Amino acid sequence: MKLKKLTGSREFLLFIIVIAMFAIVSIINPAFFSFKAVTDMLRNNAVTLVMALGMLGVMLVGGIDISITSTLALSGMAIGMLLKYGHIQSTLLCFLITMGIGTVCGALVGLLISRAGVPPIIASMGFMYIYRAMGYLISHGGEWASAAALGSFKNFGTDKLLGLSKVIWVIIACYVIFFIVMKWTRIGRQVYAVGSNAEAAEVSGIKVKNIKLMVHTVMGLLAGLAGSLQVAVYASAMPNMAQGGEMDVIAACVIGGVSMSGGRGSVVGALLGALIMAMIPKALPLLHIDALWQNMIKGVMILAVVVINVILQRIANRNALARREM
Amino acid sequence: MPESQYVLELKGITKIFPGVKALNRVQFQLRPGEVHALMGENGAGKSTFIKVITGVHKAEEGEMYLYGQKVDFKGPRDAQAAGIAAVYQHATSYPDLTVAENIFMGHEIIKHGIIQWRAMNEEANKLLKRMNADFSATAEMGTLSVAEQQIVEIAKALSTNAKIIILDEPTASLTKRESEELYRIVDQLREEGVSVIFISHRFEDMYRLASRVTVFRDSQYIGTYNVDEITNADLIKAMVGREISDLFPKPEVKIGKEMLKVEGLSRTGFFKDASFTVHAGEILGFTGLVGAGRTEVIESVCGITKPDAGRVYLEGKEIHVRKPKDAMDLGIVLLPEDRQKEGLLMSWGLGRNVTLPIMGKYAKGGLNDEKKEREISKQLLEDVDTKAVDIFQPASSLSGGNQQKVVVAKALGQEMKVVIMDEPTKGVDVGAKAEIYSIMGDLAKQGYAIILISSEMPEILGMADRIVVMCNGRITGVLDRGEATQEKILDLAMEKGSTTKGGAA
Amino acid sequence: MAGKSGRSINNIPESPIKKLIFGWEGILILVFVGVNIFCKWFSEYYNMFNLLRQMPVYLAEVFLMLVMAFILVMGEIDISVGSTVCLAATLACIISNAGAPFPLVILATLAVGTCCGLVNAFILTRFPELPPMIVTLSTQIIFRGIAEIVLGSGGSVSVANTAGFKAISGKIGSVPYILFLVVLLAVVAGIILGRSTFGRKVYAIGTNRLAARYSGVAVEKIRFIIYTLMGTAAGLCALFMVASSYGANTTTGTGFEMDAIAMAVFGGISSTGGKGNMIGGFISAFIIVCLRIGLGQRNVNGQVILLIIGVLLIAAVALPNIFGSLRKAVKK
Amino acid sequence: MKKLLSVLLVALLVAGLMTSALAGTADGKKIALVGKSAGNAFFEIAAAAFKEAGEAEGATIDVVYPEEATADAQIKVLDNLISQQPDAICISANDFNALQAKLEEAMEAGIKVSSFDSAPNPASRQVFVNQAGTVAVGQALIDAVYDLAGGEGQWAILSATSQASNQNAWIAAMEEIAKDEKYAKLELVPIAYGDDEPQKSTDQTQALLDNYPDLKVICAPTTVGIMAAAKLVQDTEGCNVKITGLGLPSEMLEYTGEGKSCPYFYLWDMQLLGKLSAYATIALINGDITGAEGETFTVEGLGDFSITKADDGGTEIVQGLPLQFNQDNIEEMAKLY
Repeated sequence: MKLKKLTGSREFLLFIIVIAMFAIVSIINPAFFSFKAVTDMLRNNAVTLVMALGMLGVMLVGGIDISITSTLALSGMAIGMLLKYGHIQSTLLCFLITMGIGTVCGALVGLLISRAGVPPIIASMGFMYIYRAMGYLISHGGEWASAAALGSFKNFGTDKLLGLSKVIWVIIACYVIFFIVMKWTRIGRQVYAVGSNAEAAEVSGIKVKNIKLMVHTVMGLLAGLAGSLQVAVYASAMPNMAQGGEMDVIAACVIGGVSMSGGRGSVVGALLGALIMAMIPKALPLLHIDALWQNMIKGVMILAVVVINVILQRIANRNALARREM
Repeated sequence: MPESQYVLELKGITKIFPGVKALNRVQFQLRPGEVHALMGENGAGKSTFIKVITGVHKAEEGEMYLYGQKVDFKGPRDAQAAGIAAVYQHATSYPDLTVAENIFMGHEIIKHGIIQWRAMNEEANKLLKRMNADFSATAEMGTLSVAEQQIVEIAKALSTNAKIIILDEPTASLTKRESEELYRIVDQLREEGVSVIFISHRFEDMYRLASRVTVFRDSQYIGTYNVDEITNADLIKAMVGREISDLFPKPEVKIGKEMLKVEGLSRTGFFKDASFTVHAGEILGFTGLVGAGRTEVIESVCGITKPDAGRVYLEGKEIHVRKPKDAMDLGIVLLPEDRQKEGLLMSWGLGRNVTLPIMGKYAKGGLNDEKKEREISKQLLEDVDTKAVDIFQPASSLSGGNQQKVVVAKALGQEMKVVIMDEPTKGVDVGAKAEIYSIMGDLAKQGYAIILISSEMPEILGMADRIVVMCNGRITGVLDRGEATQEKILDLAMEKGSTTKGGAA
Repeated sequence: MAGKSGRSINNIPESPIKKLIFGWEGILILVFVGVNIFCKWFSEYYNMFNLLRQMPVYLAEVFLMLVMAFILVMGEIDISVGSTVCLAATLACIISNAGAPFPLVILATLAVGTCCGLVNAFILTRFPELPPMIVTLSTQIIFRGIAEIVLGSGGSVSVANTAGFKAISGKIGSVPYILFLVVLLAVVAGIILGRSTFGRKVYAIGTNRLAARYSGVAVEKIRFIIYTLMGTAAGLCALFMVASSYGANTTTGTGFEMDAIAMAVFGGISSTGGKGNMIGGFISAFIIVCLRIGLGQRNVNGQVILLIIGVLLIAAVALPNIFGSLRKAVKK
Repeated sequence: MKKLLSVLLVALLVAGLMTSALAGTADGKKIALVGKSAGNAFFEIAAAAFKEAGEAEGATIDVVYPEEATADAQIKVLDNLISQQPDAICISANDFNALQAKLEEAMEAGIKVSSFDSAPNPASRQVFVNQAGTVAVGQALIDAVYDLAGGEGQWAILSATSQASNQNAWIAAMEEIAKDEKYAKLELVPIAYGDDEPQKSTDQTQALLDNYPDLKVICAPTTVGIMAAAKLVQDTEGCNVKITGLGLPSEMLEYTGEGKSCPYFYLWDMQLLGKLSAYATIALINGDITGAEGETFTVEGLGDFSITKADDGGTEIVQGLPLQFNQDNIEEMAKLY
């Protein structure tokens, strides 16, 4: 019974896809089948992986946030400039600053959505412009902070702890915390409750507005964290970094089975979705597909995944109906 | 302070919504271990009152005493903590979560901040067993039937160890047999010393369960009566403010030619091999347990869903209905079951609601003739005697009964041959019910063929010329008005395997 | 069976002009006037001549807003339009360079856009359970992806024979053709949305899709038509984009979907569906265009202009809600 | 709370409106310098030098950036500039052909059009200040590849976007030169595009390393690309691929020198480029030059420059040869730019 439930789940299907993609790519190019290749991939996609968690929370309450990469750029640029002009040196402080800025940015979006009743797409679109512009403004209209300016902070991107990159430890920590919070704590279940039926949640004493504010604030926090990771991993901060990356994050969640209308989705799903998104650009060049074709194939794959999912769901429904006794 | 004889007492409660006084100095007393019915027409303020008790709304005036102590709830959590639990009219479930989670939402079993899933599932299964439910606590809520969800809601109330449980129209979407199950559970609760407040439109519920009844009308308190001392007529008078002499004005109509004929209609998983006919001037009743497939058959006839097999004839000619519009063009008009979700656009003005299906008929070159639209909608709304100020007010501002009248008006505007009414009196107060029956009778007199889908036995017996009974996706019998009795219908509705499976799908 | 009580229900509407003035449109007109006064004060170059000269590049995006309004009223969204513009513009250049006569180029460009719209329309109506956001997100990547493949490693193409494109960017006096076209199409779109039975059905879909379907509205047919037209509008936009640069490249049309959505939403067309009208969208489009030109003429940083638009957008949606709840609080 | 929010919004709006650089009234010559996009450190350096040189000559310089690094956005900027009627526009183009209509309109309106860094097509400009001859850059880069690869083996190009006109010109030049007998043993694998984004550039470099285990050299003629590639290779243990290309010394400081991933790379004197462009533009305004082939003009302290025919058929002023940055000079140069 339990096994059947597991194999029938969306996550299991995604897991198979991830394994299959990994296997195919590894067969064609054995170089990919290595610990290093996998950790490199994770490190290079740290930003998407981390933000997918925040987006999971936002989408679970039926929202969406397209301002995240602007938040990332603003917070990343802030520490970039602070480091460049020697105001700070501490790596920990950098992380705290980006997360602080991110939290404020996210909270503003959340306030607008939960308190002023602005639709999430519109609120986050407005802030997408605003935060990006603020990123430019604090960079004195477009300065970069490059490797040399970042001092010891950039070592965070390359340092290892117990044989694993620190960046990957951050990802693991985020996923473990989220997994526990979403599955085993009241607040996590309240997020699901709000997404599943906001009206009912209100009646059973859940402060729906606060939950919405919270998920956006957490989203901001993670976007800020991603700002630190982006600057550390690529050892550079520029005001236009990660522009358009929010769509990758949303796509990762959707592929991972997070419903856009709320209530459905899991941390494992978000992880697998983000991994698939990470593997597509990784796999295509390995398969010797011309760089020009990458975007189209990526789009077709996203579309295929969602369409196939709908078709499978329909078949499952039909079979369930056919089994019904009459 | 002397020990109060009431577990719950409310005095002089006034609740104001923008522009409306929803409650005007109402009072209420609940004795320990009693089942107390709360009755009144739709819009009388019952639901608002319940929400004041449970802390969802805050009253502008008035006091509330719990076991003689004055209380002031800041929110639903306070009420919950004080041992008050409510089961609301519209199921307040989380379709994406499991049964156990639905039951324990807000008071999960938690140790060191971690939810104890195993303990919660066990506890939930115990509660479900207590109510004879045959589904597991790990089932997903969205996959359960309405009746099963209702059981979960009650389990949820029980799980808080509530001393006062409020049931807001619990039987509205339940079949007779499921209602019986509910009565049993409520009896059990009373024996356990729980006080129950019970809101219902069904007199049957009240007689069967309650010892006292409180009536509200037009946001005001009318009175509290002992159930065995008040007559039916007096109670109706208290609720409506007037007497209703004839609830079922079934006119004598000469049955005409065959209008609609359905042959072997099937849709996998919903119904199989449905065949029936309806004639001009005839009211054909459709009944059965919830989930028996009544609505589904009709929806396939109307093009809402696609049947897998079968033929449909209108006035002898085979028709192929692919979408709702096809059915409407042919004169088959459906008044859907769920007014708020399917019948009306709640934020739209009444006029526009009424003309939505017909505006193409008087449009000029694709453009709306708004003047004509206003005239037509005014006429239609007045025809069904809608209580409304103007045709621009939103449908959401009307009471349930008046909303249903707007749905009827919307149908009347169309060129009808066959009218299908799916639970037209669900959640409608007594006064409006009578008006809807009278309209139904008028339509039959005018020679329309009418299909009436209903779970309410008196309604079906009172209005239908013939009664089609469905069970588990199949038509199990057709009874003539003369031969039909409550027992015969129940026999047919619970044939075969359905007695073992709770509520079917 | 006339009403037994003989109760009469009022059916005389409020004056539409009063509604317009005291509604959101009235505020928008004030804002429009205000923005123009501000721009005049802010920029010494802000005058009718320069305004008309600079307008065409922005006006191309207004075509998108006209159909996007329908999509938003339905409570849906299409974020693939920018990419559709890119693909249509690219193919327009290639077709033109292949020696096709200009009328054929126009038709072909519109056809390419329409085809892209058809793809969206087909997927969305065939699988109505899919959210438009995610479908159009994937087609956004796909359409631009195709354009990238077609453009090859150079990444851009320019038209050899510019005569036709020069012609459509012509003027009558100092008024560019495109302004006439925008106004004409806006009137047509406004009448369809506001006055026709089709438009009424679009509102019905946006208000309550299920009830609309039960009321005989062919929901999927209407969605199909609108998403297809969205593609056609993108084709039209592409044509004028090519006319402004005599070419296309892989970045043509980036962010146009957001611009179009911003214009519509600022104009009071709610992205949650069922609300707003074309008049609001049209005025707000011109507010944004005037503001951009006025600020741009004094070399205000492009990012700052986007920041201001972001603030305006949020304010336009949030302030009415905030005032509404304040008013409620005061009443209490 | 809500009040606070609305006050905040209004304050933001007002602040936004005030941040425009209120340029002084144009008594002297007015020149607008149009960049590819804001946030390009490479361009900032040249722009600063341009501004300094121009202002020293009594001209007013407005540096203007489009909202995005696209031709469409530059067209809007040009529209604004035409309204302002400056004496000259100096532009670094996002697209070779796309600006033709607008720049022609500007020239018809009497505005001189010069360009630098990345040229619009010949019909859209009067003169182009070329940082270094395209062929010279191509030659320097291919020689670097030849040197670092040891004369034979696979090499790759990591470019910016596929439509960047200067990138494509250099790549074309390299490919042309590589046809020579001398470079016959070098094998170029398909070109990768990093879109000037760190993540994509890193991914693309990784893919190159994975796909071509025998790869010896990656040449990235773009600042973001070379930085991402150099970082990745340097962080990858046991990777012997060498990086070269075009980059900014301040950004490459960490990766340049012996034992690091990038032994040496090239760039030109960005400050000189800005300065020369300013003088050329002023010369255009003054009528000292018209942009015709064969004209010469003198810049005090820099010497004489002549206008020559460019590869694209237009005219250009070639600034000089590319500079090499290596172990010896990187520290010092990084302080400059």
